[in-house]
Parts: sequence; structure tokens; C-alpha cells
Amino acid sequence: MEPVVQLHGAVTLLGRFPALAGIDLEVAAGEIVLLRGPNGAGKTTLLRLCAGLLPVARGQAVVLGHDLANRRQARSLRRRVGLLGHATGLYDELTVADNIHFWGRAAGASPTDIIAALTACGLDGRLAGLGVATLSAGQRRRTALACLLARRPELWLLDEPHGGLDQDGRDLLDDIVRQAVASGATVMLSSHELDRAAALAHRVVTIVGGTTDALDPLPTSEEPVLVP
Amino acid sequence: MFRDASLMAGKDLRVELRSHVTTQQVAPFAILMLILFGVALDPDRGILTRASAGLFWVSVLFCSLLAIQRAFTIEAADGGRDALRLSGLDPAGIFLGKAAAIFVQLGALELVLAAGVVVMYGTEITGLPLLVATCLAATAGLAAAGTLYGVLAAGLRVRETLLPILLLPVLAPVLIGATRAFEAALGGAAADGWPWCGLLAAFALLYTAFGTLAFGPLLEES
Amino acid sequence: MVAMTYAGYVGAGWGIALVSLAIYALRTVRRGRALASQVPPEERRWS
Amino acid sequence: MTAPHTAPPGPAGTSSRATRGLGVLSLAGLALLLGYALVWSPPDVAQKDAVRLMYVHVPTAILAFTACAITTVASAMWLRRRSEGWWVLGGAAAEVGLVFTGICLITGSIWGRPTWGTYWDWDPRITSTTLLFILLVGYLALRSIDNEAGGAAPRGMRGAIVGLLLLPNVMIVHFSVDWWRSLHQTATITRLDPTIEGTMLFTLMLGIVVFGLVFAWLLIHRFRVGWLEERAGATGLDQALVERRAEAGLAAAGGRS
Repeated sequence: MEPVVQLHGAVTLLGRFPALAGIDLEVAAGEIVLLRGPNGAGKTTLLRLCAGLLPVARGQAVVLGHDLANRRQARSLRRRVGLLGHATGLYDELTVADNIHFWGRAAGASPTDIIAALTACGLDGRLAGLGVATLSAGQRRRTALACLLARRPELWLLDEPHGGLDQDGRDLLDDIVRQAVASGATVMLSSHELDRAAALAHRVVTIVGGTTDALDPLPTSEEPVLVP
Repeated sequence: MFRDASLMAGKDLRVELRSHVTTQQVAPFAILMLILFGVALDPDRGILTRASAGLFWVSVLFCSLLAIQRAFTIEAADGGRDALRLSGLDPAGIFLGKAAAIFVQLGALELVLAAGVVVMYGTEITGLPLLVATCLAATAGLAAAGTLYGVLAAGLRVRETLLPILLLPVLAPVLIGATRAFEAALGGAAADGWPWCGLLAAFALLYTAFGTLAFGPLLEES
Repeated sequence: MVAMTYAGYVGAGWGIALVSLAIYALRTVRRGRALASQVPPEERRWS
Repeated sequence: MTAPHTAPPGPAGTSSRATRGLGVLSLAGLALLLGYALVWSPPDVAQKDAVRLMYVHVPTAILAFTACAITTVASAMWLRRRSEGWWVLGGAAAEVGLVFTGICLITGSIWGRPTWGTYWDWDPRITSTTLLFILLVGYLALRSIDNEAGGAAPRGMRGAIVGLLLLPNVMIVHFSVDWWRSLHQTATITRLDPTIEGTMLFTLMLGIVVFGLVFAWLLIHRFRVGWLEERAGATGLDQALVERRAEAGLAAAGGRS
């Protein structure tokens, strides 16, 4: 079966700055891949590239069969992926339920999927009627996660998903990710919670200086070790 | 496209219903402007009544700036641009939806302003069909051009100051056309006003068509 | 030269026009000189 | 590739043999034009010598609108081809156009004083030229912000859309103002005699040609300045990639110590 993500020497520019300076990465269907590396290494850019939000300047990038060099294909890819970024894209003025309904319906999710996502993230009941502006950071993350879940993405791109979540929230996130993978989805995540993320991931890829090949990819390890 | 537009418009109007920015801030501002015009131009000499068409539309123009800024402040918050690009919504639908929401809000504001002009400036309403048609055409033009220039300025640090200088010269024809049409209607010479109404409709159509096409690239590449 | 009517207006108009063009031209050339040193000559296709 | 490049012969700048020639021609033309405009052409019957302002006002007006058209065309071409040159041309034409629009407004205003008795009249041309001036200022402001925003967003699209709309907007504005003023015509003051001929016509034509040369000279130089701005400080992609990838080595060294 063809890999879900195929990157070969992928270069992505932010303005003139090559945030990604040659990424070689293949992710098979059903895999959970952890990206790690120092701040500014290019993890966020890599996830945004895989979401079809950024063009490739050089090299090859094919995600879910969409060639990212082609604008049109990159755009149609976006419906099939879910990106949980630093920013959540939620509307402060609306309630939790409103937000999930809006983003869910925008992606063409059915009402039952939307309700299911709400319940799965523990947002049914009182929380659903609260305005997003009144939520804590962790509750916002949960709401964003529910928006993602309602879309039923085939490729999950999670940028620091554990940040801001409490213990229950992290357990919930891990459960949701495992369930998604069990039902056929593929996951790429970046995290500084290396212990937790490494336990979740099948494989760890190290990114430094916008490249994957500068340091050898490590096998899953409990301790973060940097090997030149 | 139209499904996405109605979803977007519904969301924007729901945000307005929850936040009351138009009703509690923009509408009072509109009335305040009418009062300030009244204070600045001597109310006893009939200037206000004669100039009511122009003053009405200048007020609408400034209110539309606020409404457009507001429409894109909502989206700018918390990474909205990426979220919109990933949402699966058709950019043309987003444009039409946002323009429709602005259209509805401006329409409501115009009703408030019209009431204010009648009460405070003693303007007598005549030629109602032309007035209504002018309002519809002019507001559609304001909403379409405003949404296009709004997304242009959105996301820039200086958007509050940049938007007026980009948008107001573009809207000058709307001000001219709508004011002339209103003067014709209020002056009992409705026949003179209909060509202006046609000009406004053409402006609205042009900007709606262009905005529908240009919104996608703008959302993608800015 | 024959005495000109409105000489002040004519002089002012032409004066402002030519002086502002000259200032703008000078500024543009200066900007070009300052920038040219930062760019390798093969990028300056015209020289 | 050529880090320590030798200084090119002659002053390094935006001039080339062609522009030097064009510059000399423009200066000679200006001298000739001044002669015709101020001395050899006869004063107008009605306007007397004030008509001599026409030879600067009308050509700058024509070139202001030409510049506007160039910006629109360049924006359209950038949208099609995405090449840097069209992007630079759009900005260059708008900036030179702004200068000509400013001169056109000032000379028009000065000309209006003796002929109409006022510096300003709600004439369709004045009104729409003033709005053109503001449209150009807005476009240039947007471009400069777009430049500094740089960063994550690939820039250019905002400027291209506003540039593309420049000429249509000017036309809509002009049309609506024209229609507005013609509906209730107040005082009919025609600026030009219905027939201008002979030396006056020749001087006007000469003015258009000479200011056209000046415009071309300025546009070429401004274009080259824009081109240099794009290039200055830009290292090639290969160089940038090497630098970016070198961060990995630094990080590894830092991790070991």
C-alpha cells in the first residue's frame, strides 16, 4: 500500500527563509509518527506543509495521493486532513457547540458525527453551552479537538497537542488518537512531552535545521538522546 | 457555494447576535454622527433637510467601515485564516456569506439612520420605491467592495488605518450615486434617480463578481 | 522678452513641476547607487 | 558565487547607455519645450499667458493616467506569470504616476486661479484626479506593508488585486463624477479654446512627447531601483539551504556539551 505521506528532499520557504531545507519522510497508513526537535526546527512548518497549506519550493511532496506541487491538488487535500495547531481557529463569541457545529458542517460532517465528537471529548452537557471566551486553555484545546474529530480526517496533524491539557485531557487525547488509528487514520504529531508522546507513537523522527537527514532518525526511545 | 455562503452568513450573524457589536456600538455611533452633523451645521437654516441625503450616506459609509473591520476581526482572532483554508468551505462561498452578513447589518443600520433623519432633520419621505431600491443596490455594493478590501487589509498590523484609505476612494461612486438618487426621490423627481440606481446596481454586480473570483487567491496567498 | 501676463502663476507652475521632477529623479538615482553596491553585477542586467 | 566581485566600470547605479541617451534627449527636449511654451508660442486670446501652464498640465495628466494603466496591466501580468519583473513594474509605475499626478494637480490648481478665479473647482477631472492620487497613495502604502510583512505569507497577492482594480476604479470614479457634474451644470467654463492650432498645438504635442521621455526615463530608473531592492540582501536558495541545514550541526554540538 502506498505511504500516506511521501516527502523527498522537500523544501518549503517562509518568505525567503527555508524553514524546511530538505525533508525525507515516509509515513505508512495507520502509523503514529512523533516529530521532535528543538524550537524553530521546522516541525510546525512540516505539519502545515502536510496539511496542504504551504507550497513545496523544491523536491517532492505527496500526501494522501495529492501532489502538493499542484495548487489544486493541495487544496483538495485539505478536506481530508485535520490540523490541530497552536491557534485553535475558534470563535470566541460563539458557544462550544456552535463552534463544533460550524466547523463540522463546513467540512461536511453529518449531525450525528458532530454530536458524537462533542460527547467523545467530554463537551456535552453544561460545557457545550458556554461561550468559548470563558473557557480555560485546556477546554479550548478540547473544543478544537472535537472540531477535528467531527471532520473524521484521514491524516491527523497534531502540533503540540498535549500542551495546555490536564492529565484527563491528555489521556483523552491519547485515547482519541488510538481510536482514530484503529479506524484507519494516520497520525503525525509534534510534542515536547516526549515520554507521553513516545509511548503513543510507533516511530520518532528528529528534525533539526529543517532537515531529517542531518541526524539519523532514532528508534522509539524513552530518553531523549541526541546523537550526532 | 451557496450552502457554504449561508453557513458563513449564519455564523457571522450569530456572532453578532451574541456580541451585539452592531446594535450596541455601531448603531449608536450612526445616531451620534447625525447629532454631530446637526450641531456642526446650523439646524435652523434648513441645511440639514436639504443635505439629509448626503449626510445619511456619509454616515452609512463610515458605519460600513466599522462593520467591515468587525467582520474580519472575528476571523483574525486565533488563527482564523488557516482554519478557514482548512475548513473545506468554498472561498467564493465565504466571500458571499460574509458580504451577505454585512449587507444585513448595514440594512438594519440604514433603517435606524432613516428613522433618525426623519425625526431629527425633518426630512419627508417621498418616492419610497426608489429609496428602497437605492438602499438595496448601494448596500450590496458597499458590502461586496467592503468584503473584498476587508480581507485585503485583514491580517496586516495597520489594517485599521489602511482600510479607509484603500476603500473610501473606491466607494466614492456609491456615495455619489446613492446621494443623487435619494435627492431625486426626496425632491419628487424620481425619474432622475433611477439611472443612478442602475449605476449602483452595476457597481454591486461588478464587485460581487470580482470578489467571488479574487477571494480564493487572496485567502490563499496573503 | 515681451512682458508676460500672469507671469507669477506661469513661473510657479513650471517651477514646481520641474523642481519636483528633478528632486524625484535625483532621489531615484541616489537610491539606485546605494543599492547597487549590495547586488552583484550579474544581477544588474542593464550595465 | 562571486563573493568579492570587482567594481564594474563607471558609476554603479541604475543607469545604462540607453538611459543616458534617453536622459540627454529628455533634457534637450525640456529646453526646447521651455522655449516654445514660455516664449515662442503666442498667448491665448481669452486666457492670455496663463495658457502656458497647459503645456505642463495636460501632458502630466495624460502620463498620470498612463502610469495607472501600466500598473493595472503589470498586476494582471503578475497574476498570470508570477514573475518578479511585473511585480516591480507595478510599483515603479505607481510611484512615478504619483509624482505626475501630484504635479498635474498642483499645476491645474495654479492654472485655475487666473482662468477660473479659484484654485479649486468641482470639475470632474479635478475630482477624479484627486481620487486617483489617493488611490495611488493607498496602493503604494499597501505594497510597502506587504513588503515588510514578508515572513510567512507569500506576498504580492494583495498588491496585485489592488493594482488590478486601480484602472477600473479610476474609470468608475471618473464616470460617476462626470455624470454627477454634468447633470446640473452650473457655470460652463471651458478650459481650452474650441480650436487650438498652429504653434500652440505643436507646443502641446511637443510637451506630451517630452514629458513622455522624462516619464520613461524615470520609470526605467525606478524599475531598476525596485529590481535592486528585490535582490539586495537576498542570498540564493542554495546558500540559504546550506545555512539552514548547518543549524543541525550546531544543535548537535550544543546537545553534546
